[in-house]
Amino acid sequence: MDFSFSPDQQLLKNSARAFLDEHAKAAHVRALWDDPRGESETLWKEMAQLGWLGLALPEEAGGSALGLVETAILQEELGRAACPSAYLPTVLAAMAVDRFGSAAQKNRWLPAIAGGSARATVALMERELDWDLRSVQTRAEERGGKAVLTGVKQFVPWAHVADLILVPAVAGATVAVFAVETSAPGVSVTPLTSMDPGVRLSTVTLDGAVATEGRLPSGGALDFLLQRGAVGASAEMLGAARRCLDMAVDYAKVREQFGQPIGSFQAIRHKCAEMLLEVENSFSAVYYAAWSLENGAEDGPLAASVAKAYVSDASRKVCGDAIQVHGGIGFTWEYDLHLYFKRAKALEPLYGDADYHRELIVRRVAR
Amino acid sequence: MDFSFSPDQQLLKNSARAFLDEHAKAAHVRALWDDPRGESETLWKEMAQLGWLGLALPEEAGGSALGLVETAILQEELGRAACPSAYLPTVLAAMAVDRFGSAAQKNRWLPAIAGGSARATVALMERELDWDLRSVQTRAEERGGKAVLTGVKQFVPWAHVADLILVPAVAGATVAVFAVETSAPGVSVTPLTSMDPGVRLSTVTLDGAVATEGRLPSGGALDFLLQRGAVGASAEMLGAARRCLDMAVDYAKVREQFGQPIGSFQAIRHKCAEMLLEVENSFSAVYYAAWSLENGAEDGPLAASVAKAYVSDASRKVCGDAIQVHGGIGFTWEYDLHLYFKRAKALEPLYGDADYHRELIVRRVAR
Amino acid sequence: MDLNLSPEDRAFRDQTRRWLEANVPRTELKTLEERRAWHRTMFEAGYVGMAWPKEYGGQGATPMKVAIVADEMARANAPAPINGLGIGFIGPTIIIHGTAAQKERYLKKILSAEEIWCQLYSEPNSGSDLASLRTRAEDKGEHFLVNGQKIWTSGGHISDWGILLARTDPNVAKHRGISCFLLNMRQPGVEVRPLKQITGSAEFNEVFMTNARVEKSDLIGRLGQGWEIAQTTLGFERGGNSIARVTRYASAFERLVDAAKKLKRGGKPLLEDPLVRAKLGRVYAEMEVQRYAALRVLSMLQKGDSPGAASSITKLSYSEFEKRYYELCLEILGPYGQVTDGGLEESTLDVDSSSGVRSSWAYAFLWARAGTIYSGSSEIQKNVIGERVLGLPKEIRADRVKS
Amino acid sequence: MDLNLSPEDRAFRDQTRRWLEANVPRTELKTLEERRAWHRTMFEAGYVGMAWPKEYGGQGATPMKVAIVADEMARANAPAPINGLGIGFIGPTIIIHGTAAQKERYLKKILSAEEIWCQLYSEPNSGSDLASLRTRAEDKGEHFLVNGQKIWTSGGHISDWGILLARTDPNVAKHRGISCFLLNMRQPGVEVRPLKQITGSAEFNEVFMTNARVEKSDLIGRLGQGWEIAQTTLGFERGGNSIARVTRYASAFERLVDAAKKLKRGGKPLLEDPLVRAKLGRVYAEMEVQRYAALRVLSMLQKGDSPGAASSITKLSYSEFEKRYYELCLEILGPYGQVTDGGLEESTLDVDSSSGVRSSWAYAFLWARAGTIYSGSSEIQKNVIGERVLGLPKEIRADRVKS
Repeated sequence: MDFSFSPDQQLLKNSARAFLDEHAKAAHVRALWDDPRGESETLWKEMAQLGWLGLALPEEAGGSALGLVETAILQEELGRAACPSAYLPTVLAAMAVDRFGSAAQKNRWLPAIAGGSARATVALMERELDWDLRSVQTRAEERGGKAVLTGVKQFVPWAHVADLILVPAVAGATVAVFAVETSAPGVSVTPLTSMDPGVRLSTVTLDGAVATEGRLPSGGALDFLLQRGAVGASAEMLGAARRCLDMAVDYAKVREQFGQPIGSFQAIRHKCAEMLLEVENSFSAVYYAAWSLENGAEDGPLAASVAKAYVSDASRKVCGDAIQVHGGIGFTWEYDLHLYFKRAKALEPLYGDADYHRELIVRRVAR
Repeated sequence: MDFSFSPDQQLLKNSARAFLDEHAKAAHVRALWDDPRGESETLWKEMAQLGWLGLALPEEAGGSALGLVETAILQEELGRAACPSAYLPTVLAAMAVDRFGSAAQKNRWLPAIAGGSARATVALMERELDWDLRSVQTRAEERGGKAVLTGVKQFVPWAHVADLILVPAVAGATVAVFAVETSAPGVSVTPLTSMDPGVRLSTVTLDGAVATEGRLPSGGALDFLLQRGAVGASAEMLGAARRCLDMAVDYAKVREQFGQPIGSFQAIRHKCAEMLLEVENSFSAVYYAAWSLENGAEDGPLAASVAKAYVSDASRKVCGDAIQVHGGIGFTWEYDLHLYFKRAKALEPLYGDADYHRELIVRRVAR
Repeated sequence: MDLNLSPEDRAFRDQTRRWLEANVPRTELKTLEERRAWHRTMFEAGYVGMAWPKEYGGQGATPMKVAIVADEMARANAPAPINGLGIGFIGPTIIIHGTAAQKERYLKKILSAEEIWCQLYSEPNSGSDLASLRTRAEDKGEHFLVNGQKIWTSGGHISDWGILLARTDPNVAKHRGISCFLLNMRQPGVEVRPLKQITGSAEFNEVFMTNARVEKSDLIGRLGQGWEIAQTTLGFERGGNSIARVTRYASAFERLVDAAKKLKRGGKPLLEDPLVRAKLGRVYAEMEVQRYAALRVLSMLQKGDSPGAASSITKLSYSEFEKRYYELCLEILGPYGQVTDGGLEESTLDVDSSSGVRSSWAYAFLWARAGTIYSGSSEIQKNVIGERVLGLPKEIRADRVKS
Repeated sequence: MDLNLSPEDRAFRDQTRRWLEANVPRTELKTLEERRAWHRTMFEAGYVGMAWPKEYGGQGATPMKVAIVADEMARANAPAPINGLGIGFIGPTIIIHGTAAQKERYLKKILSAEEIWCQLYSEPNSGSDLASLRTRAEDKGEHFLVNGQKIWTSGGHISDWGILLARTDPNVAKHRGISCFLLNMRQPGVEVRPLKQITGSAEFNEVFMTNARVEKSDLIGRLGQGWEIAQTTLGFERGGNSIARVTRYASAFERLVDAAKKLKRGGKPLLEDPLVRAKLGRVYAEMEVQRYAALRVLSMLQKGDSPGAASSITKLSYSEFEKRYYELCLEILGPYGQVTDGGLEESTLDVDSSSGVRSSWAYAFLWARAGTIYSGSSEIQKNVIGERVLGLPKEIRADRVKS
């Protein structure tokens, strides 16, 4: 039993940190916040070259055949940088295609995604504030061997830059997940403006949009997306929280009031201690879940819900307390703290909020 | 608009404090904890002489025709002393008889209660963990003009010393409240042992017990009992919390660690400040509710639920934090803190817990 | 104890309500001139500076009447009169500590908003520890020369005058070297820059003073009395607005319930979701308690007792509540609560944030983070409560150890 | 990262589980002799003092094996071996700091529980501030004479020996004047009184020492080395039991779910009440995170890294969780959760409190209050984390200012 990173995993983490410190500085993030597209093509291509996009994809697709732990490591670092990028939904969709997709779908998408020429996303919500199967209203009708989709998806991350969207839809008695190209007729994407411009969300309207050949099987695929999406979001929230903690601690060491560093006041030091506790527990939750899902452990799905439920609350507390520790300066736009605060906040209600995952937990453990 | 006590009210508070400091010392409370009966006949008689038992009853019944604010003042002081006594359920039942009872019932009970020769209580719970009308299973059947009751009531406070129990029961289409004498055949009372021996609870089994002539009208009487019981319990919890706060602050002033009084450490001083905040807010909630109910203000019932919902949580936090401020000594049986801690805890789930009252609030404000 | 409004106050409330219904501008006030005009209308109707003594153009109104007007304005969603700081505490400061000439020169124009005022207290390095401020005011014989930087100045960009704390004697203990001045903002030595918040808008300014000039006649009180003056006046108004504040929370709550009716989960409105109901019940209970507490403070003020250090309890209580409140709102609304533009109608619910700005849930949520920081952070309030209300021993602090 | 048990550890776990199934006493152990007998059975099976080096009768077992045994015992609800403190850290202390003679004299009898040990550290006036302890040990030539009072001594009434911290030099800085001794509890000068808790039972004792005698040969380490010794050994075992602790939480959770199935509201089991479900989900998530965190610490110990000051995070985390946990249990169970005797079957649910005592919800709830106080209160843990883990500047404290 070994809960620590392997040398390779540590290496990956360090290089990711170094890369993002250089290419995803707060200044870059702010520039992308103001950018209509909201993400950087250059950065995306560099991620592809670094092998990040194919990290968990098979070698024949140009990937590195690594797993969720490595993916979570990158997601934590991306969250730490509040990096605006379609990384999370893209790799999530890619893993689903790899797991459930047809040969044609794999050939069409996996190399393109690993190579950085395609982006993808998943449409897990509709108008209802719900992540449950029951909330899927979008319908898929069979027409001439093709699935034709009609419905509206809400809060689809990075849909406006995605080439492929995985769309859960009611197909007869079951809910299946379909692959829709954004270029297909009948697909329209309307971007929203949200508190964190680093996570761009859109409303996706499907008006008789034709899905690509083949479908991802029901239930399983949706659970897969929700569970791995939850772990990915938790990893990003963890990164954002860790960044806020680091900034708060550094500030508390140098900022002086009443003739002493504020970190020497119990009110501040104890707050920082509580923040560290939450960050460390969040780390345990994220990587336990990533490892368990990857290795098909019995409690993998449970651990995914535990991580999202726990880290959603923990990162909110940590990032909020960091503002309080900073005082006024932490409330200013020029200071970078809010970039990470808002990133954690943006991910709280995505891929299932804490309440929903707590309900999933009870469904699993209290029958 | 005047939110402060009148001179008479302040006088009542001061005399109650003085009386209980003398006659309900911690030593007395501990003695009553070990007493099989759990309360003091002498103390009860003295309360009667002081006019406490008839405080809110009409003069013709030997009462003082005062109101809920005065009653809450006494209940706060009783809570502050963690005084083991049937005061709360007795005056609650008496007020209901006064408001809803027949002339015969009033003549039979009010002077006896005001004079200290009778005790009463209310049976608001059954086997279900619920305070709602819907949970009432006890049935009342009409036999020869008399109501015959069958059912089991749970957690009835001080039933083992009560002469009269107010019992909600299903009578045809509605739920009415009946008055049952504990001496009546078919009434059996089984005491429980609970965390706070200062609030004695019993299971009351009604096996064809004949109610006294007359019934208290449906709905209204049950709401009346729940609302006024909630305010009374909140007042007691407030008193217990205030006592815990006072003890914590006094201790923090004198207890030294690391060469200085612990109250000079922010961790302790800030905790005490938060405790004071909760106590002050609880005070506002209790007396606003008492005054509003007494004066038939439109938001009286709402305020009663607000008080119970707020003070249940607040007193739990305050009493718990007081133990933490004290450290080890606060965890010992010999130290008195736990008397008040347990009193607040015992009242949390009585007369509707915080969750139930929050639900009642939403029913009132969000239609 | 009697929580009813007196007949007189009830009549005043009804009359105020009628007046507001008749006079509140139907459209949002955009320009400074429009806001000045609205201010003048309220002033002429006697709703501005009511608490001021008659001899200075006020009406010596009771705290209750003042609170009633603030509350009715919140209820009617009326724009605040401009020059709030000038009327709320700068004018009163001049009334208490100013010279006859100063009163003559400034008070009338504060009331009429002919001249708008701001506060120049906080500095980048003096947040909680205000007494450590560094802005210098040098005595140049017939005037003072001011150099330094101030921050968190609201309305700085539209202000004609500012009340300034500056150090006049660097050689005495830090509290004792501070003096209080009236600074003309309309001079070359004063530069005002907007300070953008995490909300994305700039409710505050930074003010840079480079050889700015203050007339000798614009010193308030004695040299070195600045700290004392700031202390006596910082407390002004706290409590007075708290009823109105709760009324604003309540109108946000109505909008929250509306949203909970429109948004659905499992085919049912969120309002029927027991978890949502539990959260609604929780915030409503806390909100009501804020209202009861505000009434209690008001009743104290009515009797002429000042809450004193206990006002720290009020500040701590509402600011921490407000933070929890909007966190719970965003919990309930999910991603809808974070959308600022382009979403469904559900996602563009207008609320009145406690900054008074009509805006999105996201704005109100972010703005609420300021409440536990400005004018004495929660940590400072807890220190005050512990020391001055509970009488706990002073903490051991570097600046105390040294002295 | 690999969270699977090694094949060897899995085999060891299965074997341990089988052994416990076969050997755990079916009836509650009442007398000290019954407990000694069970201890001996476990000792002979090699499940006691596993972590001790082979030369002292242990097996130098890995932290994982030690944790597996603790975990399986919790799972099997097995009574703890007696003499936990002696085996957990007093023995190891003697192994590290003791003389050959001391090892020879004491270690074997600790393992076999022939002699039972307790810890004599805390004093009424030295809780968080242990270094201020006042118990004196005077050098009388060929022995020491001990006078003073100790508190929070668990198992004091059944102990034959105690490890004692006492002041041997009042004239040096407070940490440096303390020495560590082995005290014979079976002598006239030592009086042990039970210390009743708010739980109503007495898990601890007070120990009064009046001219108690300690042989020179029973000084551990050097004179004045006591504080250092206490520091090195206080950390022992923390983390080692944390998996087992979570397993006990989990068995309490199962009982909570059983209760939520039996108790009803609105005609339905509590388990179907969404608010109850939300609370169950919350505690279960937190409980699992405690388990993950415990595995992380264990994996660190496996590698021979000591968590050091970071073990304060573990202590703070589980003790604060346990408090929230049982508060939530009582919230869910309402008055049923507070009944200690005579209620319905629902109201007499047995749980294993973390004190190891099989008892009521009320007991577990009350006992949980001790967790954030003993062996370093939460406030102390946060100080340690802030200073030693986060590297925040030391706080300014009277005892530091003076020195």
